[in-house]
Amino acid sequence: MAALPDLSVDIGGLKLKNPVITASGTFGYGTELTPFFDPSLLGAIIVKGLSLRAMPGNPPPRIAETPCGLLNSIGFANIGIEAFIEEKMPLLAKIKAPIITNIYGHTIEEYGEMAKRIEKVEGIGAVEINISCPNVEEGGIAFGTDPDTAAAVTQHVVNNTTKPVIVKLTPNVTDISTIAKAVESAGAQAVSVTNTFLGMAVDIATRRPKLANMVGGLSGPAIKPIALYLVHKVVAAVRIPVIGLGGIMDYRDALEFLLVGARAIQVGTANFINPKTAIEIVHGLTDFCSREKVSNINQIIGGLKTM
Amino acid sequence: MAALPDLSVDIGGLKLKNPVITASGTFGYGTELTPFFDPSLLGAIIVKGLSLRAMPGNPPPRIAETPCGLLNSIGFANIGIEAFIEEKMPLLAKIKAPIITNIYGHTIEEYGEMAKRIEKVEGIGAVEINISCPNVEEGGIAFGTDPDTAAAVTQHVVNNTTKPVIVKLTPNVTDISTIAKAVESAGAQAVSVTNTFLGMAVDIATRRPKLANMVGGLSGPAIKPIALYLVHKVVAAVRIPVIGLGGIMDYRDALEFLLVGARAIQVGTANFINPKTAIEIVHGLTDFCSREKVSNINQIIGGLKTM
Amino acid sequence: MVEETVSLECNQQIGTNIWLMEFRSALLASHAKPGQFLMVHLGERTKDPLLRRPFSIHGIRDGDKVMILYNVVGAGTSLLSALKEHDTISSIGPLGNGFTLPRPSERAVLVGGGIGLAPLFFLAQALQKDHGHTVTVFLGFPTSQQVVRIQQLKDLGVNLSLTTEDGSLGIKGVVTDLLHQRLGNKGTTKPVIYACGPPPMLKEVAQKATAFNLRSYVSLEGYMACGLGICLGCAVKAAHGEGKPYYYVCHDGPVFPSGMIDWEVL
Amino acid sequence: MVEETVSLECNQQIGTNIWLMEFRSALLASHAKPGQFLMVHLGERTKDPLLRRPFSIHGIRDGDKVMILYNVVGAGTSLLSALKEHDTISSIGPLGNGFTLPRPSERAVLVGGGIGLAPLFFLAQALQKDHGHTVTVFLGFPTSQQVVRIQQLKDLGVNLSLTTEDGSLGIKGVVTDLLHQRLGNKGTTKPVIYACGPPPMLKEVAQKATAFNLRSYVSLEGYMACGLGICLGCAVKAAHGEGKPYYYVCHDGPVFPSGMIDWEVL
Ligand SMILES: Cc1cc2nc3c(=O)[nH]c(=O)nc-3n(C[C@H](O)[C@H](O)[C@H](O)COP(=O)(O)OP(=O)(O)OC[C@H]3O[C@@H](n4cnc5c(N)ncnc54)[C@H](O)[C@@H]3O)c2cc1C
Ligand SMILES: Cc1cc2nc3c(=O)[nH]c(=O)nc-3n(C[C@H](O)[C@H](O)[C@H](O)COP(=O)(O)OP(=O)(O)OC[C@H]3O[C@@H](n4cnc5c(N)ncnc54)[C@H](O)[C@@H]3O)c2cc1C
Ligand SMILES: Cc1cc2nc3c(=O)[nH]c(=O)nc-3n(C[C@H](O)[C@H](O)[C@H](O)COP(=O)(O)O)c2cc1C
Ligand SMILES: Cc1cc2nc3c(=O)[nH]c(=O)nc-3n(C[C@H](O)[C@H](O)[C@H](O)COP(=O)(O)O)c2cc1C
Ligand code: FES
Ligand code: FES
Repeated sequence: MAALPDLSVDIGGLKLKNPVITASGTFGYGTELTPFFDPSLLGAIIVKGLSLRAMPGNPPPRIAETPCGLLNSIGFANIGIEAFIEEKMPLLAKIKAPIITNIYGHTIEEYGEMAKRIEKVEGIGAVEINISCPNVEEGGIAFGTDPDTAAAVTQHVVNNTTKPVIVKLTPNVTDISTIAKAVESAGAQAVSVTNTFLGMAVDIATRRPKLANMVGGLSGPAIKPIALYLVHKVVAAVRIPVIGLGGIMDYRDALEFLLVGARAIQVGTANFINPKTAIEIVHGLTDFCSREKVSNINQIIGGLKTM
Repeated sequence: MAALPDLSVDIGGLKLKNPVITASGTFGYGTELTPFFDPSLLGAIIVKGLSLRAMPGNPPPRIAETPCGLLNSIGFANIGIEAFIEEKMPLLAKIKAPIITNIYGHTIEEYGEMAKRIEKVEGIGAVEINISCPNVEEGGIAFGTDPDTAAAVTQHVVNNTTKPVIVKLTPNVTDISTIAKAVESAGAQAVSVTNTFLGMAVDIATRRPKLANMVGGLSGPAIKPIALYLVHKVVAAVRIPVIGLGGIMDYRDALEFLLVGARAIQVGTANFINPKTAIEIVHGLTDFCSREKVSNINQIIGGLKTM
Repeated sequence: MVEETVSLECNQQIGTNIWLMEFRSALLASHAKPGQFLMVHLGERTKDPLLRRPFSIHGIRDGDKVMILYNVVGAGTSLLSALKEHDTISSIGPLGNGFTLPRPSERAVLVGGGIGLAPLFFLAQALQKDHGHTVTVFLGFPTSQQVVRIQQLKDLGVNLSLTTEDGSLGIKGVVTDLLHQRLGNKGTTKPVIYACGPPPMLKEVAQKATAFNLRSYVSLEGYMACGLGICLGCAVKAAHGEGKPYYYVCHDGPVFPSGMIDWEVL
Repeated sequence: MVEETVSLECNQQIGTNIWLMEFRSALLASHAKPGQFLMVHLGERTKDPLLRRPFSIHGIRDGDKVMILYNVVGAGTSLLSALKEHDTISSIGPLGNGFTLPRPSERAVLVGGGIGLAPLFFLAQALQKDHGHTVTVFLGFPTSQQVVRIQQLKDLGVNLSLTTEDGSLGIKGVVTDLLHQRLGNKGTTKPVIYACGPPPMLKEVAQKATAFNLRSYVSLEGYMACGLGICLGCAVKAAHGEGKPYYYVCHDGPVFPSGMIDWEVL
């Protein structure tokens, strides 16, 4: 029997046994889907976005379906970083895959504060900074649309942790390359591309927005072609690894992102529809590599033929 | 029998008998779909985008399907403004709905040149300026992402025509309001929101982009929630009428755009799937207004309830 | 909670826009509790509609046949209604908490509005068969064409009363009228109320329960992306003093003691 | 060209991934020409896949039954294959130009690769029934499981030869081998060639036609959004000297004299 293909990748010093990561806000606090598969088999797990203090989230309706897409305005409902460390980490620490915390601050200082608290926690492999959440009034997306602010947030987090720092970019900008370069210069070890697109939907029967918050973030297969283009663009702009996401539903979608140069991928909305998506992508990539005689996944990454 | 609801709207001085317009590049040169319905019944018809000289378009494949979406890189294949005026206008002039030409220039001067030629042509009700075509190397989208350039193009066209000038905006920007305000100040009588989103797709079997041009423009239902949000945003930013489009497939989708404040809507990709879409939307809006006892469509426009 | 691919034994229209689906699942039949629900996938061949759809378990038949009673209201349920015998679907369940059954001494009054009948049938099955309770069922429908599953309910041996809004069958009115009347009857013992239906109906039930100081359980709907507690989409506002701002229908419900919910904003 | 909603009379698997669909349309049966195609909608219940799918008219049966022969290759054809008898679909057609029939004195050689057989059957029907031509049909398939519709072709009275790449049926090899052999036969009169199949096969046919100075017509595929000439998606590069850079498969084709196409880039 031929040896299994090597799927391991390196994200800014963080070693993943495979390039499949669960996206923040779509995998709960990491252990909810264990009835379906063992999360230790994944490359990494990014938990629900955390803020310094617990946040209640937005009033319902918080979600609306659109063609091949999902609008959400969860509004960063979370238990807060302290409760997370105390209540959730003990269980998560048992998972044999790196845990990545996704953090969101109302101010630059809050980001730094959170990085500091996480710094001491064992089992947390990296920090993903969310400067692109469309669902909160202050901060969030505003930090992500301006290169200088994005760099400042990044720098502040980098100064407060020794863990690899991943910056999650917003797609709602004219030129994502500029933002990507700015956070690279500020010390980010990787970028995640992309967070959700601003969107809305209207219920014509009631003549009201379908989301109580009016505006939400669009995710799911609908956004895949745009996300893929943005990943392609950022890969060309920076040297740090790019983690691709947006509408990935199966290993074929994952391969599209890897081919354009994503070093790893995240599975978001798909977890809701098929909770086994992430593990099935791991298996699908393994089978694909075996079939195509690819011994190492790095031979696929960036392997798009363009001539 | 109750009187039929009044669906007529006014777009910067151009009177439309109803708010349903066919989008540029998706309705040919205006007469191809007459086997399916009489185009005179529509609010207006926007013809295939025209350039000063004929353009061959991009090599195939030019289209690729994505989840609920269509990527195209037609590359502005068109017969050129002169051939259009000579060969197509005589037939088009018989249609009892305003014809709107969609023009695209490689330089600011070319836009002005085209506006001049159109100025004298009877039957052309307005000019839509495309500063947002993602499928050509020069000009196109570059004009649409910078407020000053967008304003300069607009001004130049306005100076060269007495017909209403509609500027078609690109969604690929951080803040579409700024661009909308800039073209409003430069004299645009209306804006169309939105053109396609930059996107790509990869064929994992060949490891090549699915489009020969690599990057294309995404249209169809997938983009509807984003387009709707952008329309909402632009409506809040400018006083001139906003024409909404992006993924409209039926009268319900059209109503969503009207409710957020679009004065009229355009039907694009849907024409390919159901060539009768535009006329069915006219009928659907008529029935809706009758059912809901709305005597004038202007009572619907901007009627979103938000409290 | 498991994901199963099941093959349809039957999928039939039984009323105006109302369908009954049946498939075999030994696991659900033996483990599911009344009030629990399933997340049903709409088929592998399309990504639109994208999300699974939540449906209550309507009942168990012939040992291992699971029933879903559903209203065709949009694209998802329309796709479901097009499925034929032997077509397969993926279902995740059983999910949620289910109804808290009454104590042996207590009487149960089940109040259903329209498709709200769905989980109540299963509850009636459990109460009659396994526990021998005296069960009263009040059902309300807009019109007689939507009145379904009545004979099957009667066969369970429950006391059944019906309303239709247009008076085309049963008593003319809404189902809460029946509840009001029943609670007005001085003589009878205090029942536990179990309700499922549109929010305004549930709100009225909740108010009645408070007014008469009764225990009452309501089964709520909510927009769900996952049904698994991971998206935080299905929030409902908790009543003041509950110590948390929101409950999550899929995880904390779908059945709630009516006092837990803030009815002002529902 | 009309849009019709038709009800399926039959939709059956007849080979590995190959299905035959049949519906009644008096209009298509009386107006369609061999080589023309239809744009088939995949159903009102979903928007994914989004676009209609182009299919050649495979033939006409029993007066007014229209046949489509199709390969299940992706999401769209998979959805089609799930349709059952009496399900309805919307079809737009007939579209495109169709094959130019040979003059009465001419012999026709039809060359089909795999599912390229689809339009050739209709052509053979027309040539045999309406015109009494001598028709030779060469078909090539990867393997015997994909060889379909052979008896029906034979029943038309054509001269039929088969290849399979693995030699599991007919002659081992590819279909252009048969053409090569036939053209090598000095004695016979020059035929007109009609071909449909994968691009490399068509390219070889085109080269043979040039080499032997024969008229040849190829039916091309292309990615189509509309099939109606309005999207300009289905471009194929025109041969040098054609006076235009691109032809459009739906509007100028799908059948082209092979000399019109730039085979270098196909
Ligand atoms: C726990 C739970 C159990 C349920 N059990 C049943 C059942 O047994 N039988 C049954 O027929 N239905 C049940 N429902 C409702 C059912 O899930 C929806 O009717 C269905 O998802 C609609 O899908 P659709 O695509 O056909 O409609 P859509 O096109 O999604 O929507 C059509 C209309 O229904 C409304 N709607 C859709 N989903 C919901 C929702 N989750 N909550 C409130 N309004 C909604 C929409 O706003 C819209 O007006 C249940 C819902 C929940 C949350
Ligand atoms: C004029 C014309 C006539 C046709 N007649 C027939 C016919 O009679 N029988 C038949 O089986 N097929 C025919 N086809 C091809 C058929 O349209 C495609 O196979 C079908 O659209 C695939 O849809 P899908 O969603 O299943 O596959 P997709 O998921 O869309 O694609 C699956 C694979 O097929 C390729 N593909 C899809 N569409 C095309 C296309 N238009 N051209 C080239 N490659 C494509 C894709 O690149 C992909 O590799 C015809 C095409 C044209 C243009
Ligand atoms: C319900 C929901 C909640 C989300 N919460 C977060 C979050 O807390 N932090 C974050 O960075 N991204 C969040 N996201 C964005 C996802 O992580 C991801 O970037 C996005 O959904 C695109 O990927 P997808 O199309 O695969 O879902 C959320 C997305 C959804 C749908
Ligand atoms: C095949 C195709 C060709 C197009 N050509 C043009 C064009 O020439 N000029 C233009 O301004 N927009 C063009 N567009 C964009 C559409 O007019 C429209 O803005 C876009 O498709 C979004 O609307 P939709 O989702 O309804 O299609 C084209 C779109 C498609 C799909
Ligand atoms: S539906 Fe996702 S948390 Fe309840
Ligand atoms: S498919 Fe649209 S022009 Fe040919």
